[in-house]
Amino acid sequence: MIASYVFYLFEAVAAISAISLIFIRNVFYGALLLIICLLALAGIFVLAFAEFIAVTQILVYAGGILVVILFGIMLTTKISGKPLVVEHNNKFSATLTGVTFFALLIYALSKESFINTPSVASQENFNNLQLIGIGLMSDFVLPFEIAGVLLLIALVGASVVASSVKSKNT
Amino acid sequence: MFPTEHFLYLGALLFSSGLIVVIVKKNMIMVLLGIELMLNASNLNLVAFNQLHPGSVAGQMFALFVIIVAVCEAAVGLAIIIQVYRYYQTSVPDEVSELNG
Amino acid sequence: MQDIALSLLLFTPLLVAFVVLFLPSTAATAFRYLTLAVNFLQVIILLIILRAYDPALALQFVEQQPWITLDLGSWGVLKAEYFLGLDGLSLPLVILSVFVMLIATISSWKIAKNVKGYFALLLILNAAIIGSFTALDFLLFYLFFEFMLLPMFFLIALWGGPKREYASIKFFLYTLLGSIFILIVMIGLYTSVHDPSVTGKLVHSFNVLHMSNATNFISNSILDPNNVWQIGWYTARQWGFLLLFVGFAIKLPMVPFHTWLPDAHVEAPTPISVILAALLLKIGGYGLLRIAFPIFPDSAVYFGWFVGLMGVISILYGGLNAMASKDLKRLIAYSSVSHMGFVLLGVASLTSEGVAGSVYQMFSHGIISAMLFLLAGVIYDRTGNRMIGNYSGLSTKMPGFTVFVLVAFFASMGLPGFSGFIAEIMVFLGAFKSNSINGPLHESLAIVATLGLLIGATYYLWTLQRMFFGPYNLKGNLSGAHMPDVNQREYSMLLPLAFVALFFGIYPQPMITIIDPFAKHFAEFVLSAGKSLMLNP
Amino acid sequence: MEDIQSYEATYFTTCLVAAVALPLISFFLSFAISEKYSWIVSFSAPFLLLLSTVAAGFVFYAVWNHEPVNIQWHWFTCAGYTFTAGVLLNNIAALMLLLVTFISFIVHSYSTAYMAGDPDFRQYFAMLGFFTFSMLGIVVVDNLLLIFIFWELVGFSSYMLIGHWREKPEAAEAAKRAFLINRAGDIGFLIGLMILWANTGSFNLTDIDSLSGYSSWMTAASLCVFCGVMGKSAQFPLFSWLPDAMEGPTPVSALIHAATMVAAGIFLLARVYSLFTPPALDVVIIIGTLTALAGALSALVQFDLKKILAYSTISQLGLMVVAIGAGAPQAAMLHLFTHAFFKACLFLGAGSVIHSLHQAQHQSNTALDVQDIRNLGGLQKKLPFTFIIFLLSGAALAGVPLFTGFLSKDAILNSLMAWKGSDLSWRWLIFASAFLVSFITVLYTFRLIWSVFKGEEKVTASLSIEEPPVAMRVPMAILAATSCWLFVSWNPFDFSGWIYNGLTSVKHFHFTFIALVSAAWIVVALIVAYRIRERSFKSAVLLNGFYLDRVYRWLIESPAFQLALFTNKVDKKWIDGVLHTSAYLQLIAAHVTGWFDRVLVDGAVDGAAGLTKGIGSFARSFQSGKIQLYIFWAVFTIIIFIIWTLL
Amino acid sequence: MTDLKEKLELIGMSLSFFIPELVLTSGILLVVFLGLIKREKDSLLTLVSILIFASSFLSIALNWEAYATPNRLFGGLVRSDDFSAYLKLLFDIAAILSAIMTWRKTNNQLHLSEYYALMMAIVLGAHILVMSTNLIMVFVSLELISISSYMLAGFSFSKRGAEGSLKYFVFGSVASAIMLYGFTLLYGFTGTLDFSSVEFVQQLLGKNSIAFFIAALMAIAGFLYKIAAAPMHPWSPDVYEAAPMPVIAFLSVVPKLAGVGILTKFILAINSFGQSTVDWQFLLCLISILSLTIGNFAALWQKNPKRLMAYSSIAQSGFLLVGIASFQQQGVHFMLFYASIYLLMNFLVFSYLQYFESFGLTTLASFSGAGRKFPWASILVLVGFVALTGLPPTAGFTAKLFVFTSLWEAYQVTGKEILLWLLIFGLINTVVSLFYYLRIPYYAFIKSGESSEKANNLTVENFIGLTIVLCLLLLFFNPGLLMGWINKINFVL
Repeated sequence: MIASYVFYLFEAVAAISAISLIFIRNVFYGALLLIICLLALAGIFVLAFAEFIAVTQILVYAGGILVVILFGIMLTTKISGKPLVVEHNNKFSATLTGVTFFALLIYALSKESFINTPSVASQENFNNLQLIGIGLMSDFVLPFEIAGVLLLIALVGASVVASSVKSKNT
Repeated sequence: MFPTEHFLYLGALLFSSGLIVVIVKKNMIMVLLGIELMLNASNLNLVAFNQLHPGSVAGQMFALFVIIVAVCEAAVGLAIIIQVYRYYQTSVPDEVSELNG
Repeated sequence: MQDIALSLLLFTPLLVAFVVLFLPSTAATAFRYLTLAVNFLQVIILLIILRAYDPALALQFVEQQPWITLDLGSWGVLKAEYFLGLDGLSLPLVILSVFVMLIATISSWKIAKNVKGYFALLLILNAAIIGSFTALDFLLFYLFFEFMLLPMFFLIALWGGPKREYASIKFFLYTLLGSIFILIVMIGLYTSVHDPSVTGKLVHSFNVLHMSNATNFISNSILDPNNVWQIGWYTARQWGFLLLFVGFAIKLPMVPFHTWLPDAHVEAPTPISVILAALLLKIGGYGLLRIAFPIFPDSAVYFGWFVGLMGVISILYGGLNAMASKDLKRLIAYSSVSHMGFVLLGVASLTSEGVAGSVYQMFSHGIISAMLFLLAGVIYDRTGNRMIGNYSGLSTKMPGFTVFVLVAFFASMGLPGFSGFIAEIMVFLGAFKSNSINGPLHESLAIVATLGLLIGATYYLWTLQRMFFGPYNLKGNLSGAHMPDVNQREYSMLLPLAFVALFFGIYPQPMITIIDPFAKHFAEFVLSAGKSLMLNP
Repeated sequence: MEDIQSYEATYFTTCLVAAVALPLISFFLSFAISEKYSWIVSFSAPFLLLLSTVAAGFVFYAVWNHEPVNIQWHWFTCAGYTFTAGVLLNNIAALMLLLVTFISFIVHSYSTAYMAGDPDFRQYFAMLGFFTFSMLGIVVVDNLLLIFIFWELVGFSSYMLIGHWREKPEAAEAAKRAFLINRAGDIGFLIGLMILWANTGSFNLTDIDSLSGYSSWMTAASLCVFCGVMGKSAQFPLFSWLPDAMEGPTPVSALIHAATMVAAGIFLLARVYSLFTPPALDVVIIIGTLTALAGALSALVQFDLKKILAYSTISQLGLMVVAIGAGAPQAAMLHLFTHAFFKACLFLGAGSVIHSLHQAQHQSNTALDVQDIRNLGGLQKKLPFTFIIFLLSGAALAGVPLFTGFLSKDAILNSLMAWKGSDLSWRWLIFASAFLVSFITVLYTFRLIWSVFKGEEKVTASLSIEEPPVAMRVPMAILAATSCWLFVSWNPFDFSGWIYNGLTSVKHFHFTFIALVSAAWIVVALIVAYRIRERSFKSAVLLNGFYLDRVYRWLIESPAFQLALFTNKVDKKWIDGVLHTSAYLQLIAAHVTGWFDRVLVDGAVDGAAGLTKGIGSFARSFQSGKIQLYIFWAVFTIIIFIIWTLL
Repeated sequence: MTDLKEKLELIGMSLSFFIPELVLTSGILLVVFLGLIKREKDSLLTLVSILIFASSFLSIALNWEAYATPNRLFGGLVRSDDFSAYLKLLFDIAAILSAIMTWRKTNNQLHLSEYYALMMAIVLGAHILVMSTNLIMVFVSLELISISSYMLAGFSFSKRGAEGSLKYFVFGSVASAIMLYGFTLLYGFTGTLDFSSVEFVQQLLGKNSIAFFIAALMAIAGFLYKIAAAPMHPWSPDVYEAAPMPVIAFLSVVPKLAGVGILTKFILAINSFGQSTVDWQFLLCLISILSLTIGNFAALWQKNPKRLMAYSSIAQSGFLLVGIASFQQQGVHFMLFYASIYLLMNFLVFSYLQYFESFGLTTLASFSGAGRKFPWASILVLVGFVALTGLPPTAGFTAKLFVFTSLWEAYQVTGKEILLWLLIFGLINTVVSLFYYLRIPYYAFIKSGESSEKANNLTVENFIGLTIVLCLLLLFFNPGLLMGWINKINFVL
């Protein structure tokens, strides 16, 4: 019972933060809103028996990406006391697409019915963590390796791109 | 457990708002945030659907890889943004439009 | 010799073209003489062919080698052949091509700019033209058909007049559009036609002869005569015919697809307009006779009246336009439109007179229009101006030239004694007779078409009156231009043409013996097959 | 026996070929001979024509009143039908053959003097030879297709000869008009051929003769052929070219536009007479009558010496056509025969007048229009010989008894008499008008001769004029001699002489009183003519030949030309316009997408390209370079896809 | 835990089919390492990477049979079959050619080692993408391609280069996010990530739900972005204009063909053997008509050869899709043929564009009179453009003939009007494309520029160009050489 309150609370938080991200005009606040949203999602993950994902979410996103993003903000904005304000453009087209798309998705999904057979109990006696661990090493080793390559390439490339000297511009 | 639809609706919301953010914001960092939002919508779906298949972790696994990829994207994206900023002295996407026609 | 004659005819120019490409571009005269040599060689080969040619037989000098054989798995086998042959339709046109190409080379003698490229292109064009007149495999024909475009494009665009770029692009656009229509039908045809000679497996053949035989169509394929595949207003076969018709009519050219012709002619250098008028236009007529009509006889009978009507319209419309045009070359170009209208009329009549007439018309128009353009070129060489209004009384200064002009003009307006007359009279007879043998045309078409003769006479005589009679003077900025009479080189081009036009006007038998069997067979086949197929569904 | 026959055959053939081919040879010769030896032509051409005349004489002797000769050579085979080139010589053809060669010879020899010193001397004779050749072709050949061919060829040579003096713009104009009007007629002829081909599948005259029964297509065909005749022998309403054709040299007028070519129509009618059905014949006779009257009336008011003769020719041709329509081709042929001689003679006479006056002018360089009879008069003293010539041939033209003209006209009147039937009908009108025509004929002939030779001299008084050289006088004399009645038949009041009987097999009807009446009629006419000799009739309508030229210009030429201009506009504006409309679309698209200047700068190679570029600019207008808009468009399209599928 | 052992053994066994990929992976490391130790030896790096690509090529080509037989590897995440093997060969050839182009670049490529590393990563991603049968694999390998391409696009290290890669990045990430969302939904509906598996298809059989359509469409959108087909095309012109010439040549072939390959597999899966209630054929026809139109018509205006080629490549993807749209085995074969020819034509043109660029011919107008100055180059590039237009006697014509034949056959089978329209439309587009394809030759031959001295004809470009041209001609006169091989490929889902 409590769980459901918590679940819907998380949902509400995520939804609100996501929507307010649209209207927020300050990059810092935007980043913070995203963090809130992600944390709420992590909570939802936990409630959906995906603890590992939840943890990764918190660690990688909140800890990783957001820090990087904040660095990005620092680097791409002149730090001068006043908060840097973000203008909006293409408001009409954005709302048009976004709202229509949302409506379509809701309409379509509402027509779907997903059998919710498995009971809480059946979920309990699985150890997701173990399954994931084995999976990464057996079934999903290939994507795992590719992901490794991907990370390597991203690292190498990003370093080159970011460090490319400005004198070379034409 | 909670009805899958409720996960999905939230996912749809996140996705759409992410899309709006991408289109609307006049700051590339914000655009990046929007993209992250969209990716997370997918994650939510994956996790939600994975509930329906106890014993298989395919969905969660997928979510895991999504997160990894998201990290790479964010890193590369920021690198590119910074590079652009070096040349253009701006982080407003519209002002970066020398290439057109 | 028998079995490689056509290949020789076809590949000699190609080979020499490559030789020319690899020679240093300083050897200008060498190119000229090489090309001339090729032409003479072709003449010799042609003479040998003519000695061996037997009008009684249908198809001769056949060369049939497998070219592309491709297994398409579930769709059977795609089979295209290197398939050449001569019959009563192609031989006259081949003769024409060889002859006119020789003339064109002579008249290109004075080309000074980038001689190497010019003659290389000329040789390639030569090969392509011969090829498209002899190919009996649709893919091969299409290859040559397309292969003419680029050389022509560059010949006009590089050695042409002031507006050459516009003209060349227009030419290219139109012709490519036409060839696209043809391509669509070609795809449809080869997918729905199988090669009867191969049993057991399904072989899609490009062979035009197979396509012309209704029994070779795979049953229930889109273009199968026994299968009504309705698309919009017409059946697929009728659409196919229409597409082919338009594709070739653009080349012919038929009103309203003709506007590329005047521009191309006006801008092209003299030898190129000669080739354009004498040979390229004929490929349109050739395509109709070789491909469109035999393959879709039912649609041909169904749309025959329409084809005839368009022919008549072209005759009158072209004539009227010629009457109104102030530029000599433009006038001649429009007269070509008018004359090619006769070809349409004759073909549509589906009588052996009419068909023979239209083939004969193609030949004679080839000769006469070549002559006309050469004459226009003579003037252009002298003054660099083609405006009729700027000249008068030339006959006093250039009597020899005037004689040729008289010959050419009267030949072109169908004066008896010149080949044009024989052609036109036969077309008229056929067109008028068509209805009585329940062919597609109504008598009135033939009667209306006769007005074309009057119009033709009008604009030619008027031009004579304006340019050649009356007191001599040159208006505009040309006053005081030096106007010498025709020189040796020009004589050497004009005399043979005049002679040929005269000879085949007085004694058509040699040509007719070649054409007649084809015409007879064609008319009977298309009419009967068409009627029977139309009854089927 | 056979060998004799075969010998005769070959002999005959050679004569025939010689007769026809020699003029052609003269044509080639005159071309081949170089400028500075042109004097040779003045001997070679008449000599060759003489030979051909002699050969024609032999042929005539062999054919006249014998079985018709029909020799055929294979020409070409097409569509299973063998087109033969053959000759069909019966009496008509033989007579015509002789006539043409003879008069052509006369004119040749006359021209040697008349055209002396002309820069295009050789070409003149060449074309004269060519004309003779093609005329002979018409005469001898045995099928309509070949007739049509030579028919066109005489048209061509007449074009060349009318336009002989190229520097004269009027000459060029007249030549063009003559050819075009003839062509118009010939198109009718051509259609006739088509009808014939579609129905009988043959052009042979013999096949046509064997036709029986009156079917509608025969009427159509015969009327179409008659169109050709109307063009060639200047019938109403296509006669306006003949007076203009007088721009040509006078001998040419004598040969082509009086004696032979214009008569070819009559000959053709006689040749294919059996094709004509009664309704067709009625049309023919009406046209003929109109022509005869119109020609006669116009001749009455002309001032130009040659034009008078031209119009008189028209009216005489009209009479012949009337005879054909009345079912008496033989009468028509008879008149053709006689008319050929005296009209040629008249022309040559006129030529000699003009020639001598020109000579005189050249000595004392005064400029006057020597053809205008208002300037002439009283030349009898200075040109007595010419006067005699005029008198004789004029009498023949007027149909004075004891002259050939009287007899041939009498034959026509007789045929009309028989044709009109006993009870009153419109046919009586035709009959009467024939008399009227012969009356007017007298008037204008008298007026012509009187105003040229009688009265007192006007402007010419000062000039010293002498007769033309012998080379011109002898031919005139010969022709004048032939206007004596004996030439036609021994009895001056019975036309059924050797020719007439040779031309018809039917027992000839002859009303003697017609001869007497017409004789009296002529006398009356002469008296009247004398009384009104000083009066000159004025009528603009008649003077300009009923303004037919203008009618053509209004009804045909200018509309045709407007049409031509219109089509030209269509070509430029619309058909290319279909391509170029796109140019506008392109502009619009350019405005819409704000790429105006680039469109113009870039300069569409073509309208179609322009259109494509119009679309292109539209497509590219999404390529604004703003990445967020890219995304918007992409997603938006996807949404459209989805909604499309939803609906 | 026994099954785990089996799994590991299976994985070990699968590695034997992974030699090319392993080669590439190790190649990446090697190149990066080389880059670390010595910076100057550019030619050495080029040589090494060419060798790596070549060895990957050879390892497939030499034991073709092994790769040709279908084989589910790594527990069914990927399947190596001849379809994918053939495409892999194309990727490697393209990589080799672009490496040569890079070597021919006059102004030296900066950061060469990373450059080649990225290139290899893309090839690796492409290899795996065309093999993969699992949505995870698709996503990951696609991202590998994308992310590497973002960076590679910016490797001109110029202002515009940065902009190009930014646009590429933003558009690409959004596109892949959309695709990913679609994947997740598909996963939800079918309960499996293996889209080639039976249950996947079974779940979709006769599934008439809009959600499914949306999901599939979103997934396809991601592939379309890789193919640069409408409506996911707008990034390509800007990116192409900014990127260095070899990179364009590379990007216009490898990711495109990879995308086409995976799209073929995917669409046939969701079409579930025609049982699907959605008319995917119609959709494909629509997309390809759109791409043809946008590509061809927009190209007409371009003044910059690179942009022109970008639009042309959009149109070309339209033609590639035509082959798929027929939904027939043979159609796929023809698509492969077209892809091979496209590779040749594209590299012919691009290598010459780079060659001309090195002489400062960067706008169409600047090509005036090039025909006099570089006669050979101009003639050869003319052939390339003629081939792209699809005129005989070049294999470009044969390829078009083939794809349209498949279209006709499809029309004959299904009788869908849209196919006929696509046929007519595509062919008419050929005429339109003529306008811009012939523009460079038009300037080169017809416009007369300042007549300068003839350039040297004996260049590597001319050699390669001549070879490619000969191939194009040869394949026109005897397409059996290639088609015979392709026809052996039996495409199974």
